Amino acid sequence: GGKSDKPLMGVVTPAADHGFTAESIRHGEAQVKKLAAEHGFDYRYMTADESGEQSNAVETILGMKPAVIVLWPVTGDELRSAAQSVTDAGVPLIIYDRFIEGFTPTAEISGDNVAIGEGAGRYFNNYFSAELARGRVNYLEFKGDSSTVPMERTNGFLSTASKNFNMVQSFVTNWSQQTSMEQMENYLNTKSVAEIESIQAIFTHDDEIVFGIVEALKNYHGPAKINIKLINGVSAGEGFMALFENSGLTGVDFMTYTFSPSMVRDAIDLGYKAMQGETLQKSYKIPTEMIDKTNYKQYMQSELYKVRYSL
Amino acid sequence: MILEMKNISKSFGPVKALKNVSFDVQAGEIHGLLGENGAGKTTLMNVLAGTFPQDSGDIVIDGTVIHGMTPHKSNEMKIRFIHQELSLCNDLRVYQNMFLGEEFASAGFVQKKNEMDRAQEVLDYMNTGIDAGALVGDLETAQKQLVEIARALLFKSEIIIMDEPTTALNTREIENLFVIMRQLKNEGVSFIYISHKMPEVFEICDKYTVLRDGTFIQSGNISDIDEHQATELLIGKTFVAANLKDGQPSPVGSDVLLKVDRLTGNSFTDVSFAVRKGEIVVITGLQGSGTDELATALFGASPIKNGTISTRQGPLAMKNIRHVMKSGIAMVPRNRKERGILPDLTISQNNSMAYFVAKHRNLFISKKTERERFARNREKMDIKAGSEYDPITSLSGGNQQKVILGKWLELGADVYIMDNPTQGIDVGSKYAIYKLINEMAAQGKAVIVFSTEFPEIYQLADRCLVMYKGQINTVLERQDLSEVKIMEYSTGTGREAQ
Amino acid sequence: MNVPFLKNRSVKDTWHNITDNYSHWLSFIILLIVAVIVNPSFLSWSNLTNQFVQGAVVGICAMGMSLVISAGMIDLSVGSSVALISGLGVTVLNSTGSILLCLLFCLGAGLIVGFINGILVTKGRIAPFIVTLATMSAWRSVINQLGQGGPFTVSRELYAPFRAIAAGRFLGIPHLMLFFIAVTIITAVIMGKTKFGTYVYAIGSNQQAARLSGIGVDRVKTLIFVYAGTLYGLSAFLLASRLTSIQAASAGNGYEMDAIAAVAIGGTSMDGGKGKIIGTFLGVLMLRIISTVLIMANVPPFLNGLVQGIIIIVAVLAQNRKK
Amino acid sequence: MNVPFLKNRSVKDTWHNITDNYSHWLSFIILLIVAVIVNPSFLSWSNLTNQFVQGAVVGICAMGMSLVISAGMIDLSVGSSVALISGLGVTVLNSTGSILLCLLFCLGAGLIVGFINGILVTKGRIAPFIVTLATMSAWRSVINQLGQGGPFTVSRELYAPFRAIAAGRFLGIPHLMLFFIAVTIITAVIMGKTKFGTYVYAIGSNQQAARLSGIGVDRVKTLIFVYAGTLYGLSAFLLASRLTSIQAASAGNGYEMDAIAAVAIGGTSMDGGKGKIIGTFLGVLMLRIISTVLIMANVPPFLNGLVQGIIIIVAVLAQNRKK
Ligand SMILES: Nc1ncnc2c1ncn2[C@@H]1O[C@H](COP(=O)(O)OP(=O)(O)OP(=O)(O)O)[C@@H](O)[C@H]1O
Ligand SMILES: Nc1ncnc2c1ncn2[C@@H]1O[C@H](COP(=O)(O)OP(=O)(O)OP(=O)(O)O)[C@@H](O)[C@H]1O
Ligand SMILES: [Mg+2]
Ligand SMILES: [Mg+2]
Repeated sequence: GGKSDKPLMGVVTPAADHGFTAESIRHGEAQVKKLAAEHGFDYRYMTADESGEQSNAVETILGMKPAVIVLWPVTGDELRSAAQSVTDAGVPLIIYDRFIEGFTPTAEISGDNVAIGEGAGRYFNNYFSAELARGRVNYLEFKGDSSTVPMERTNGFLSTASKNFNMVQSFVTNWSQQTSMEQMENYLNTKSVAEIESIQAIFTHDDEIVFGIVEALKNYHGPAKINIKLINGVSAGEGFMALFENSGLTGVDFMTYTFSPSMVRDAIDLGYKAMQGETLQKSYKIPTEMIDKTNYKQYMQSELYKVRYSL
Repeated sequence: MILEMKNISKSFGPVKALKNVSFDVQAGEIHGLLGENGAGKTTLMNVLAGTFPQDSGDIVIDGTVIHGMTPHKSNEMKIRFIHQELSLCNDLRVYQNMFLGEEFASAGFVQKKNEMDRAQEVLDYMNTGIDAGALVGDLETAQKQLVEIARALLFKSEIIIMDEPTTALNTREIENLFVIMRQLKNEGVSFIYISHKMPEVFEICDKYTVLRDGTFIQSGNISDIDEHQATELLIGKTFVAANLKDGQPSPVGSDVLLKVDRLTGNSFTDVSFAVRKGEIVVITGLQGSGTDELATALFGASPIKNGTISTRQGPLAMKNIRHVMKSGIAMVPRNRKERGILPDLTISQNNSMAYFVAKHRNLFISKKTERERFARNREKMDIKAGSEYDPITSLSGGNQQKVILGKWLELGADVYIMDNPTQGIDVGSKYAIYKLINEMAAQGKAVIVFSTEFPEIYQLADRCLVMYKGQINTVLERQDLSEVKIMEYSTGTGREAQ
Repeated sequence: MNVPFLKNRSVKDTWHNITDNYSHWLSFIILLIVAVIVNPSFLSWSNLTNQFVQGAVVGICAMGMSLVISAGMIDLSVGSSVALISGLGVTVLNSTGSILLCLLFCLGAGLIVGFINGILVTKGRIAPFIVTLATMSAWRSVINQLGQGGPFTVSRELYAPFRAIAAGRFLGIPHLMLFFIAVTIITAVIMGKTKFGTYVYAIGSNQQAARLSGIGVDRVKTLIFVYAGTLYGLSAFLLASRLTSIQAASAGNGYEMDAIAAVAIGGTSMDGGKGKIIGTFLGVLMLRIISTVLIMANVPPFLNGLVQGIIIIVAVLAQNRKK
Repeated sequence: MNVPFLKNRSVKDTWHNITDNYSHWLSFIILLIVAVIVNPSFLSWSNLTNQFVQGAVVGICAMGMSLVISAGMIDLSVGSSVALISGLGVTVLNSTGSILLCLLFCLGAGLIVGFINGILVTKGRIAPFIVTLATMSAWRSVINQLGQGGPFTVSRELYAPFRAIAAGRFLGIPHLMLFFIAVTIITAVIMGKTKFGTYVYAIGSNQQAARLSGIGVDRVKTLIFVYAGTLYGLSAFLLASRLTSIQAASAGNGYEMDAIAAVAIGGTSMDGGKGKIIGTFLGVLMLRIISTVLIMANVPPFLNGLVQGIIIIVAVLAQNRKK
């Protein structure tokens, strides 16, 4: 096809490497497609799993003279140079989910990862108030990976959680359910009964990680009594709702924060607004909500949940 | 089986390797296929065995035309092909190689014991002393060649093609082979025998066919011609062979260029000898006598447990091969395919490699110099090649060997170790190469030749060391050389008695 | 005088023979000792079986990879193939309600996936590296497209019986362990006792010689990929049962590297021609033991990779006897 | 009668010669045509230079990989080495404030990283696959540990001049393009015009024969890794300048596969012994063109991988002339 005269929106996101990114891509594409059809503009949607490649995609789209670019960086700072090329070219730039320190795009929009961590810390304090009063509470940490988002969640957690929480061991799961499952299985099969029984909570960065841990706990046939009382996730997806219904484990509570893949739609909407020449705020935070056994049924009736599973 | 090949043509790109060649073999005959290097012998046999298809012409077996020959099909038709270049799987055992493609199997399961027994039976029948369970990669070159031959004898065949089967073999092993060939011939098996060793051809063959430059020249009974006539037929001009050493003043000087003192390796012990300026020393022995490893050890390519090798500058540190080369020693290795050629590289690159390693000083390679370097060797040894930028694998076996020789001649070393240097080289060129080696000696170089071929030994040797079980059994001076003596000493005469 | 010398020799030869043929056992045992030192409870039955359970899914793929590598080829499409097949397998399971059909589907799909690799390599004359790089990329893309980012989750009614396949035990032995051992034995028999196995090694050792011996090289190569693909199918089935939910984007990620690493650490040469199935088996377990030791020793998570790298090098160095 | 026949023949031969020696050009041109059809503005100067800019960082690594593969080896540590060196390089830059020192550090670090691979391969007698698998894992781990999850970001004062290295132009030509072309030319000269280059091919072709020709096989192999490592260092330097911030966990992810793919698509045999530097150069550009075409044609994101896989297969099939 030749060149069209329609304005162009470029969207660049991470590639699908785990559930959250994959579902987000689907929402992002659906939204941009819908808006493009409704309002008669053209769009390019590109995913890449690494910053160099994302920079390439940004530059390629920039070469097509877009009216706006919506960028979800793999990691914020690494895209600074590419982002600067966009603003240097006078193209409005919406940045989603990550920040580029010291760089001001047209608008930023993100879920609030620090808030999620802080909220989890408070929830943990509350949940274990009795135990904390008595002494230390041991927990295991299962990280997503070593990028900024999980770091923000952990740092948020540490900033609010009681100093009596004692992290016994930390794992890097690369967001993989299978990895977290194997790590938990190994832990359960190699640690002493006393060690295993001392663990009361598990702090994680994602629902999928929780699924693996739950499977591992179900597979455990050893002599230790499992004293884990609370496991948290982030995302609040369908699978986690099923855990509230019936996790197959007794005496374990779950908690998660909404962090919907459909949030990327908001970023695309902002992109459209920028295309229309509307002035935007510099920064938008998409509120997140704590979900546990007390409110999950309500949540499943909410608009947020419905949009998430509308595709 | 009666085989006729009619008007076969085959080209490789611009090279016409075969032009309308016709050739036939009757049942129970041993048919010598003669020709210079690059005449098209191997190509003709490759067509027969289905390695690649002919461009035109027919293969007719017992009156029926065979279309679309493949290696598998030719195997099924009881045609066996012993390839000129070793083609064994080094990672497999001897018996597995022998049965490859035609296993004794039921429901896909290999009957290992049956195979081992049968393979061992053939190996023993041939008097090889090879264990059917050994890993082929651990065998010496001569043993590998014997395995290739044994492989052809495993099943009842009707035609056995032997493309230079004896290049690495000793007289005794060749005699063994001939005994077996004669027996099989009496049972109606036919052979196509390709060799550049005229005495062998005249000993074993009934018929001959001569090819020259891809064309058919002549066919007939071997009894109707003699060696000299045959040689002239295949080179297409008159040929005067004389003994190169007779009547020549000996150039042997008194300076010792290479001194080997109580050298011990994995398969040889306490080997001591010295080679003087202008001297050609031949070392010979049966497979298993340690000659294979001695050759590489002299060059720093096999581990030495004990002993020293010295040049005029004193004992060599044997740090690495390059240092040995820089000390003025060159080595033409045996087993061209495995140790000699760099198959993905061009003729020119192969030809220059040794020079690069030991002598090249400039930052860049000059195409012009490399071209001249090859032109020199091509002229010296009459190498049949198209462009020097063709891959070396496009050459016939003998021509590849000449390139390898040329590669080492370019080094201008003081001491030459030549391990089976004329493997696969045709009669005319061999003579030229013997002349070359004698000239090198006359120019003051020291030459050590590892050889098992008596005529070659006789053309070259000032002295001959005969190895037996890893030790020097005897040293024969030129005047004492005879085939019988060499054979006696290499089979242990004078040793077992002690 | 000769006799002691000879005796000496034969002792030395035997030792050489052992270190040569059983070198993978050597590094395996060293690792095992390290593991036990780090934590004596490593040797508990529950932990030992757990090593097999965790190794099974990748381990079954590694058996297929052994053939591929022994023939001098490579397969990068493992992880994507597993993701594709298990995602589709869950769909088949949910829609038919039959575990048997799901299993048959997985095996059949694996066979087809392998066949496609094989045909492209043999008929297309494209290097296995490129072919499987392309199919790696293609299958991941297909399953992502089909899943549209969402997971493939086993429906609630089928959850318990389907999960029991991977989670269950037979006479106290986990099913996954049995599957893994069975596949190992079958593969070892194929490679050690059949014509086909010999051909695989022959092709890896000297393809031209194999061809000249009348072996249908293309056919054998295709069969190798088909066998490997079928094992990926089995592996996909077991993975689905183990996770009961397959995330298209990440399932099976990195399996090819794990499988190749297991084969290589098990002493199979990457150049083809030689390889021991039992070596691959031990290689899979060694990788598992390394992971377990990292957890037992509470190595800081960011340093896991460094320690893992060092252990791999040391384990392989231990195999390389001095020449 | 003979003359027209001969003419015919030589035309055929010439054609064979072309398709044989220039087959990588063939698929390159086909791809270019596809790109132009998808979007005629592909041929604009800005877009063309952009292909080089985008290919440069991986492309420079691919030049090193060309040598490694031509010698019959492999290097999986590319991405992690780049991440390690560029992370540390940024630290050096920030603490010294000198771009030159940063460059020298990157080159030196690359040299050392390559040397470690080389020594382990040659003195340790470990297969390159395993060695570089281990170093891949180790370097990533080291830089993660040093960064503790955070990025290495160029300090504010140095940002503008440092970014200008990768972002700048000289006479209208982007610096990255110049770097890429320069490294290609140097590598092509080394491989085509020096004895070292000949040694590399010789080792890849027949290691035993190479050794018996006096080539110091271990020494050459080590040098190959050192050369490759130094190029990874250069590449890391340019990446740091291009991104101005290095995320330890993800920087350089997958570069090894891209580099290997470029080499393979460029017509270098994975078995070693042959290879054309210009082929790798075109291979890098082909991968770029494929990505660009995917964007231009607005292929649905989940289907990118499928389309990419198919294009790779077709491009390589186009190279394989019928025999
Ligand atoms: N694969 C090939 N590609 C190109 N040319 C080839 C190829 N194989 C053989 N030739 C050419 O065909 C001609 C015949 O070669 P062939 O190998 O049949 O000779 P030969 O009679 O067996 O010689 P020798 O005695 O040296 O083995 C030679 O000119 C050779 O260069
Ligand atoms: N054995 C070898 N294999 C490959 N390359 C080599 C070898 N030896 C040297 N080179 C390369 O060629 C260059 C030139 O070598 P040169 O002949 O000058 O070395 P040299 O000074 O004789 O070496 P040495 O001091 O080790 O004897 C060396 O610096 C090295 O880069
Ligand atoms: Mg021949
Ligand atoms: Mg020097």
